[in-house]
Amino acid sequence: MANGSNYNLDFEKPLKELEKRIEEIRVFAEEKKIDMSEEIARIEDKSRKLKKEIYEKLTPWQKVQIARHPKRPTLLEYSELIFNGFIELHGDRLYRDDPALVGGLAYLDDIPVTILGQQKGKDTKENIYRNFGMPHPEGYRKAIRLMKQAEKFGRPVITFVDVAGAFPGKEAEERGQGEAVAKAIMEMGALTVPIIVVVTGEGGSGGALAIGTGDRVLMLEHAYYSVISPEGCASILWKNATEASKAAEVLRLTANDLLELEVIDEVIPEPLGGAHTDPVSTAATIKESLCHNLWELLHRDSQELLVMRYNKFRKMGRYIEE
Amino acid sequence: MANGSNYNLDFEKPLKELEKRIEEIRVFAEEKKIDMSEEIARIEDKSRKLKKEIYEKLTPWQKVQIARHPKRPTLLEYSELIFNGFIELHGDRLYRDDPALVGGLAYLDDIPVTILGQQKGKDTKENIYRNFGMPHPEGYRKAIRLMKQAEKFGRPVITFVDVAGAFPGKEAEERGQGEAVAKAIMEMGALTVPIIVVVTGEGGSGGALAIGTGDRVLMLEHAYYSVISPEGCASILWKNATEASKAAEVLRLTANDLLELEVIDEVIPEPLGGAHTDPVSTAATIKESLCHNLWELLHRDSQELLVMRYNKFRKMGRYIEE
Amino acid sequence: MRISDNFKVLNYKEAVFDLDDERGDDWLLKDLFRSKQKYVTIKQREEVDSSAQPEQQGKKELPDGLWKKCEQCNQIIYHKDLEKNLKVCPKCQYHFRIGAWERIKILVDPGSFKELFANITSCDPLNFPEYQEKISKSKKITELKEGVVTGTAKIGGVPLVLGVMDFNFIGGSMGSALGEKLVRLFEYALTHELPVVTVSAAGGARMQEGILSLMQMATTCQAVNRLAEKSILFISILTDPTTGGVFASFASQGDIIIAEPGALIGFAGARVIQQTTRQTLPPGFQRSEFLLEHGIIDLIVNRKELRNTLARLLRFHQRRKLEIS
Amino acid sequence: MRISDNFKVLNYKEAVFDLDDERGDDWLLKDLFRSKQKYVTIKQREEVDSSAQPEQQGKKELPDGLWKKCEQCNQIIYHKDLEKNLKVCPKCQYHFRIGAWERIKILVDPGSFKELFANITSCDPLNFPEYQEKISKSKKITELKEGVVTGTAKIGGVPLVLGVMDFNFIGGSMGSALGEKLVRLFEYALTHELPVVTVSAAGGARMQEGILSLMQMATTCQAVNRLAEKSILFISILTDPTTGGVFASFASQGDIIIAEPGALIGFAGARVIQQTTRQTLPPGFQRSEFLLEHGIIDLIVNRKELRNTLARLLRFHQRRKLEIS
Ligand SMILES: [Zn+2]
Ligand SMILES: [Zn+2]
Repeated sequence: MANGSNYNLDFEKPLKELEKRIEEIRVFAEEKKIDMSEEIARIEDKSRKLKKEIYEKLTPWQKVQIARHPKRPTLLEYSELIFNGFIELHGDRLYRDDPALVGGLAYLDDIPVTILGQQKGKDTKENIYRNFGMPHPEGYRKAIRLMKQAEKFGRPVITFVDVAGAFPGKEAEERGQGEAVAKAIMEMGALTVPIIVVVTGEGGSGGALAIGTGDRVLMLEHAYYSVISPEGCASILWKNATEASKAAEVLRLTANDLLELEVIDEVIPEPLGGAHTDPVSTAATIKESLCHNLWELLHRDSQELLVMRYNKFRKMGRYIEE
Repeated sequence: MANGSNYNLDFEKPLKELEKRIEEIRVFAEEKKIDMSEEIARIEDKSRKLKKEIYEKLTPWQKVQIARHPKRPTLLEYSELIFNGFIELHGDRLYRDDPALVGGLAYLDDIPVTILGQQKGKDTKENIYRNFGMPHPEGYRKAIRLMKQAEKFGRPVITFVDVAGAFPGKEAEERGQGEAVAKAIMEMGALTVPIIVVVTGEGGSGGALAIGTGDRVLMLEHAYYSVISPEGCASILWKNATEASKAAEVLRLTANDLLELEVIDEVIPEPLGGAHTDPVSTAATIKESLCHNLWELLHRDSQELLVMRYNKFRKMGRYIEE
Repeated sequence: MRISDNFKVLNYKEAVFDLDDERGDDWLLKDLFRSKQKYVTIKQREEVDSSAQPEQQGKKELPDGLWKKCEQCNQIIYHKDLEKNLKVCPKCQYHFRIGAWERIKILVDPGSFKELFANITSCDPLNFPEYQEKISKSKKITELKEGVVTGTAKIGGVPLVLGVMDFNFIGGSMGSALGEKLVRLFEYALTHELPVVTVSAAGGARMQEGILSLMQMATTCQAVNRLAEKSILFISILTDPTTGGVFASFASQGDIIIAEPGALIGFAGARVIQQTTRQTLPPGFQRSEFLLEHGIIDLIVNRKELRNTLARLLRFHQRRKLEIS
Repeated sequence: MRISDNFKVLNYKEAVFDLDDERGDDWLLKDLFRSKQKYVTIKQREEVDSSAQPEQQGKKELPDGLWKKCEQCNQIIYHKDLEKNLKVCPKCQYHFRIGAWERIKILVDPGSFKELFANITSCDPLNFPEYQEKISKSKKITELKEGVVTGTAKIGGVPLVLGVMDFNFIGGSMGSALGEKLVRLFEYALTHELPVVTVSAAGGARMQEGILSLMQMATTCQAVNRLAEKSILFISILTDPTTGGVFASFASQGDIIIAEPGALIGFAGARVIQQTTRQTLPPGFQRSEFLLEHGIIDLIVNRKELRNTLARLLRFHQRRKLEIS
C-alpha cells in the first residue's frame, strides 16, 4: 500500500540506473559546457532496448507487480479518457454508497452506456476512503442497481475490474458479502443488454468475478486474474507467502494464460513500461477494443445475447468424462 | 405498552363491575350454601345486555383502544388458527432478519399462500425483541422478498396489518426506511399474483400501507387505519395529545368509515368484546372472508389483477375539477 | 395574473445544450442574468406551517423585499442579489426554499412550460376542522390552486412532463388533489412517452384528508410502476424539505434521484425520533449529504447546476434507434 | 462397492408424509431406526485438508469405530449411538460433518436415489503441483469420483434432483468437474421440471484449477438463473462448512436457504479477516445462527428434522393446477 513515488518495480532497476546515468551525464555536460549528446543518445538507445527486452519477457509475478502499480490508471481516469460526459451515480438504495465501487452514465463515442468498476485510491487518504478499492456488499449492490437501470433503458454495460480480492472484513460478512457477490453474478447472467468486462488491473477472485460475467471479457496485457492471490496460494502450497513469484507461475493468471484457457476474449496491449506510463494511449487502445466489441454485440438481440453468454461461461471447465 | 393483565378498557368499567359483583355473589352463595343462581342469572343477563349496548355504539377512540389491546391476536396466532402447516421464512437477504415483520408459507385450506405481517410481542420482553411490532427497513425488505418469491411460484399473498406506525428511529432512517416503504408499495402494485390485505389491529400510516396495497383490503370491525395516530393528530390540531379521542372522530379511521370511503372492501365482524376475547372464532370469520375473496381473485389472470388493482387505488381520492 | 406570464420579460438566450460542453457550471446563470434588465418580480410569500421549520421564525426582522438574512450563516443579502443567485446564499450556499413557479422558471427552457390539470383542486371529504380555511388561505398566499404545478415543458430542448410541489401550500402536503394531479401527469407521460421530472417539497401526507391522503402514496407509486414498465425515465428531485409520505412514495422511486444541498429528507421526523427513542441524532441527520452517504440518492446538485444536469440526463435517455448496419 | 449398495440393508418403513402430521420431529428417526437391526457400516474416513479445521486435530486420541469425542462438548459418545443420532451429539446437538452418501441416506426416500453424471471427474488442466496426487488420495479416501454426488431421488414422495457435496473430497472445493456436475444437474432439472436440492459442504474454489475453478461460480449461477426463469424451486442446504466461492455462488441463491445448526458459513475466512483488519470477531461469527440473524438464510433445521422439512417444502411447491370452476 505504498504510494506512487515510493513504488519501485524491482525488475526495472537496471533501467532506472541507466536513466540515472543519463541524467548525471546531462548535468555534467551542462556544467562543463561539453557536448555529450552522442553519448546520451547511445545510452538512451540502450535503455530503450533494455526496456523492450524486459517487457517482452515479463514473468507472471512481474506482471502482478505492474497490475498493482499505485499509479495504474483507475476507472475514474478511464471514465474521462475513454468516455464522454460521465455522470457518477451513487448508492445501493439500501444501506450506503460504497466509494470502492464507482459507476454512472457515459457515452462511448455516441452510444449511451453504463460504466462501473472498483475504484482504488491514488494516495493513502483516498485509499482509506475507498477501502483500497475493495467493495463492501453495498458496492456490489450498487453495481446491481446500475446494471438493472441500464437494462431498463436498454443501454450496454461496461465494467472495469481492478480489485485485490473480496474484502476480508467483519462488516462485509455481516452484511452478506457472499450473497451480494453471488447476486451480482446472477444478475449479470440474466441481463438483457450487452456487457463488456475489462480487467484493467488486479482480477482478484470473487471480488473481480462479481462484475466479471460479460459477453466479452477483455484484459489489459499486464493485468492478472486469479482465483487466489499469489501470496495466498504460496502460503497454502508452500506455507510461505514469499514464494508468491512461484505461485504466480503455477496459477496461470496472466492475460495470455487466460486467453489460452479461453476465459477471456482479447488481450489489450499496453504501452511499453505499462499502462501507468501512458494512460492516454492505454485508454485509446481500450476504447478501440470496446468499440469494435460493442459494435458486434449491438447486432444481437437480447435472447441471442443471453444464450451466447450462457454458453460462453458454460464451457469454461476442464474435466474428464470416463 | 402495558401488558395484557394491566390493560383495562375504560369503557368496560361498568361491565367489569357487574362481573365482579357476580363473582362476589358466587363466593357468598358458596360460603353460605345458599342458592343464588337466579340472582346470578339476572345479573349475567344484565351484563350481556350492557356489553352488547357498549359494543354497538363504540366510539372511534374506544375502537382504537381495542385495536391496541395487548391480547389482540397477532399474525403468529392467526398463522395457526387460520392456516395449516405454517413455515416461517427469515431474512431480507441483505442486512438482518426483522422480528417485527413475520412471514412464511402456509396453506389456506388446500391453497399454498404466502402470509406476512407486522408482529407485536405478547409481553415486554418480546415487545422489545420485536420492536413493538414496528419494522425496520429490513422488515419491509423481507416482505418484498417473500412477495416476489410468492409471485415466482404463482401463489397468492395474504398480508396482516397491525402496526402503530412507521418506526421513528435513527437506524431506520439511516437504512432508508422511506425508500423501503415506497419500494414495498411499488412491488405490491406490480405483483402478478392475488394479494389480500387484512387490517387486524392498528393500521398506522405508512407502516401499514407498506404492506397494504392489495386486490382486496379487509378490516376487522374494531381495527383502525389512519394517516396519523389520533394522538399525533390531536397534538397538531389542538396542541394537546389528550384530545386523541376527538381526533379519532375527525380522522374517520374506523372500519365502517373506511368502507364508506371505499378504501376497504369488507368489514370482518368481531365477537362481542373484541377479537381478543375469542381468537378462535375471530380466526374462523377471517378465514371465511379470506376464502371467498381469494376464490374470486383466483378466477382472474395476472393482467386483469394488475389492471383491477391499479384502478382500485387510482380512484381513492376526492377532489374538485373546476 | 400568473407569475408565469412574466416569463416573457426575461431575456433568455436560447440555450444551446451540448453534452460535451465545457463551459462549466456557470453558463446557465450567465445566460439567465446576462443583461441587467428587469427581473420578474415575485411577491414575498408568507411561510405557511412555519411550525415545521422553527429556525425560520426570526426572518421577518428585516424589511421585506430589500434585504434578507441567510437562515444558515446569518449573512445579510440584498434581495436582488439573492434573486440573481437563484435564492442561494452567495456566502454559504444555503438553498432558500422557493415556490413552484420560481422553480419552473429556473428549470425549463423559456416559454416552454404549458400547464396541465390546473383546474384540479382540493375538497374537504371528511369535513375536517379548519381544512377549508387552510385551503383558502394557501390559495391566496401562493396563488396556486393546489400544492403541485403540473405540465409539459422542455429542458435543454428535450420535451418532458414536470410536476413541481410548493411547500407553501399547506406544507407541501399530499392530499387527493395533489395525488390526482401527479398521477394524471404520470399517465400523460405514459401516453405521450415523455420523461418525467418531479420536484418535491413536502411535509408528508395531508392529515386533513385522513386515509384518503395516505392512499395517494399507493396511487402515485402505482403510476410510477407503469412508467417503469414502459421504461420511461423518471427523475425525482428532492428539495428542502421532502419528508413523510411523499418521500416514502413516488419521490424515493425515481430512476435517478437528485437532491439540492442541505435539504431535509427523511421519513420520520427528527423530533419524533428523539422523543420516542431518546437517541442523539448526528449533525446533518436526514440532510441530502446524509442520504447520499447512506446510498439513498444518486446526486447532490446545486440549484444553479440543476438545469444543466437535468438537460444532460434527459438527453442521455432520449430514445433513439441505434443505426446498425 | 458403493455405500449406496448398503441401502437395502436398512429396514425403512415407507414414510407416509402428511403435511398436517403432528407426530413431531422425531417421527423420521423413529421410522429410520425402529428396529434395532443391522445398520449400514460406514467406513471411518480420514479428514482431508484438516488444516482448515484445526479444532479437529485431536480427535484421533480415541480408538476409531468404537467411541468418538464430541468436537464441541468433548462428550465421549459410543459410535453406534452417534450413528443412530445421525451424527449429532446427543448431549450438545453438535452436528458432525458427514459424507455425501451418508447425507443422501438421511435425506431421500429409501431406494429412490439414482445417480447421474457419475463418470465426470477432475483433470489437471494447469499441471498444478501435487494436484493429481490430491485427487487420487481424495478418490481413495472418499470412494467418490468427485466432490459432489448428483442424481434424482424422492423426498416424501416428491421427485427431485439432488446434489450433495462431500467436504472430504479436497475440502469440498469447487473445480471444473464439480461445477459441471452441478450445472448438468440443474439443466436436468430444467428439462424434467424437477425441483432442485443441493447440500453444500465446501471450502471454496479449487485453487489447483486456477481461474477455471473461479469460473464455476459464474457457470453455476447462470444455471440457477435458468431455473429461476422457469420458476423451478431451488432449495439450498448449507452444512458445516460452506464458505468462499461456493457460498458466494449457487449456494446463497436458493429460493429457500436452510442451514444446519452451528455450521460455518461465510465468504472470507475468519483468520484472514483478523489478520487483515485486526478486528475482534464476535462469538458465533459466521455460524448459521449469525447468518439467520443477519437475514441471509431462511431457516436453521436440525439434521433429524431436515428430511421432514424438505418434504413439506417440496410438497408445498408441487405444481398443480388450481381447479377453478
Ligand atoms: Zn448563508
Ligand atoms: Zn457434544
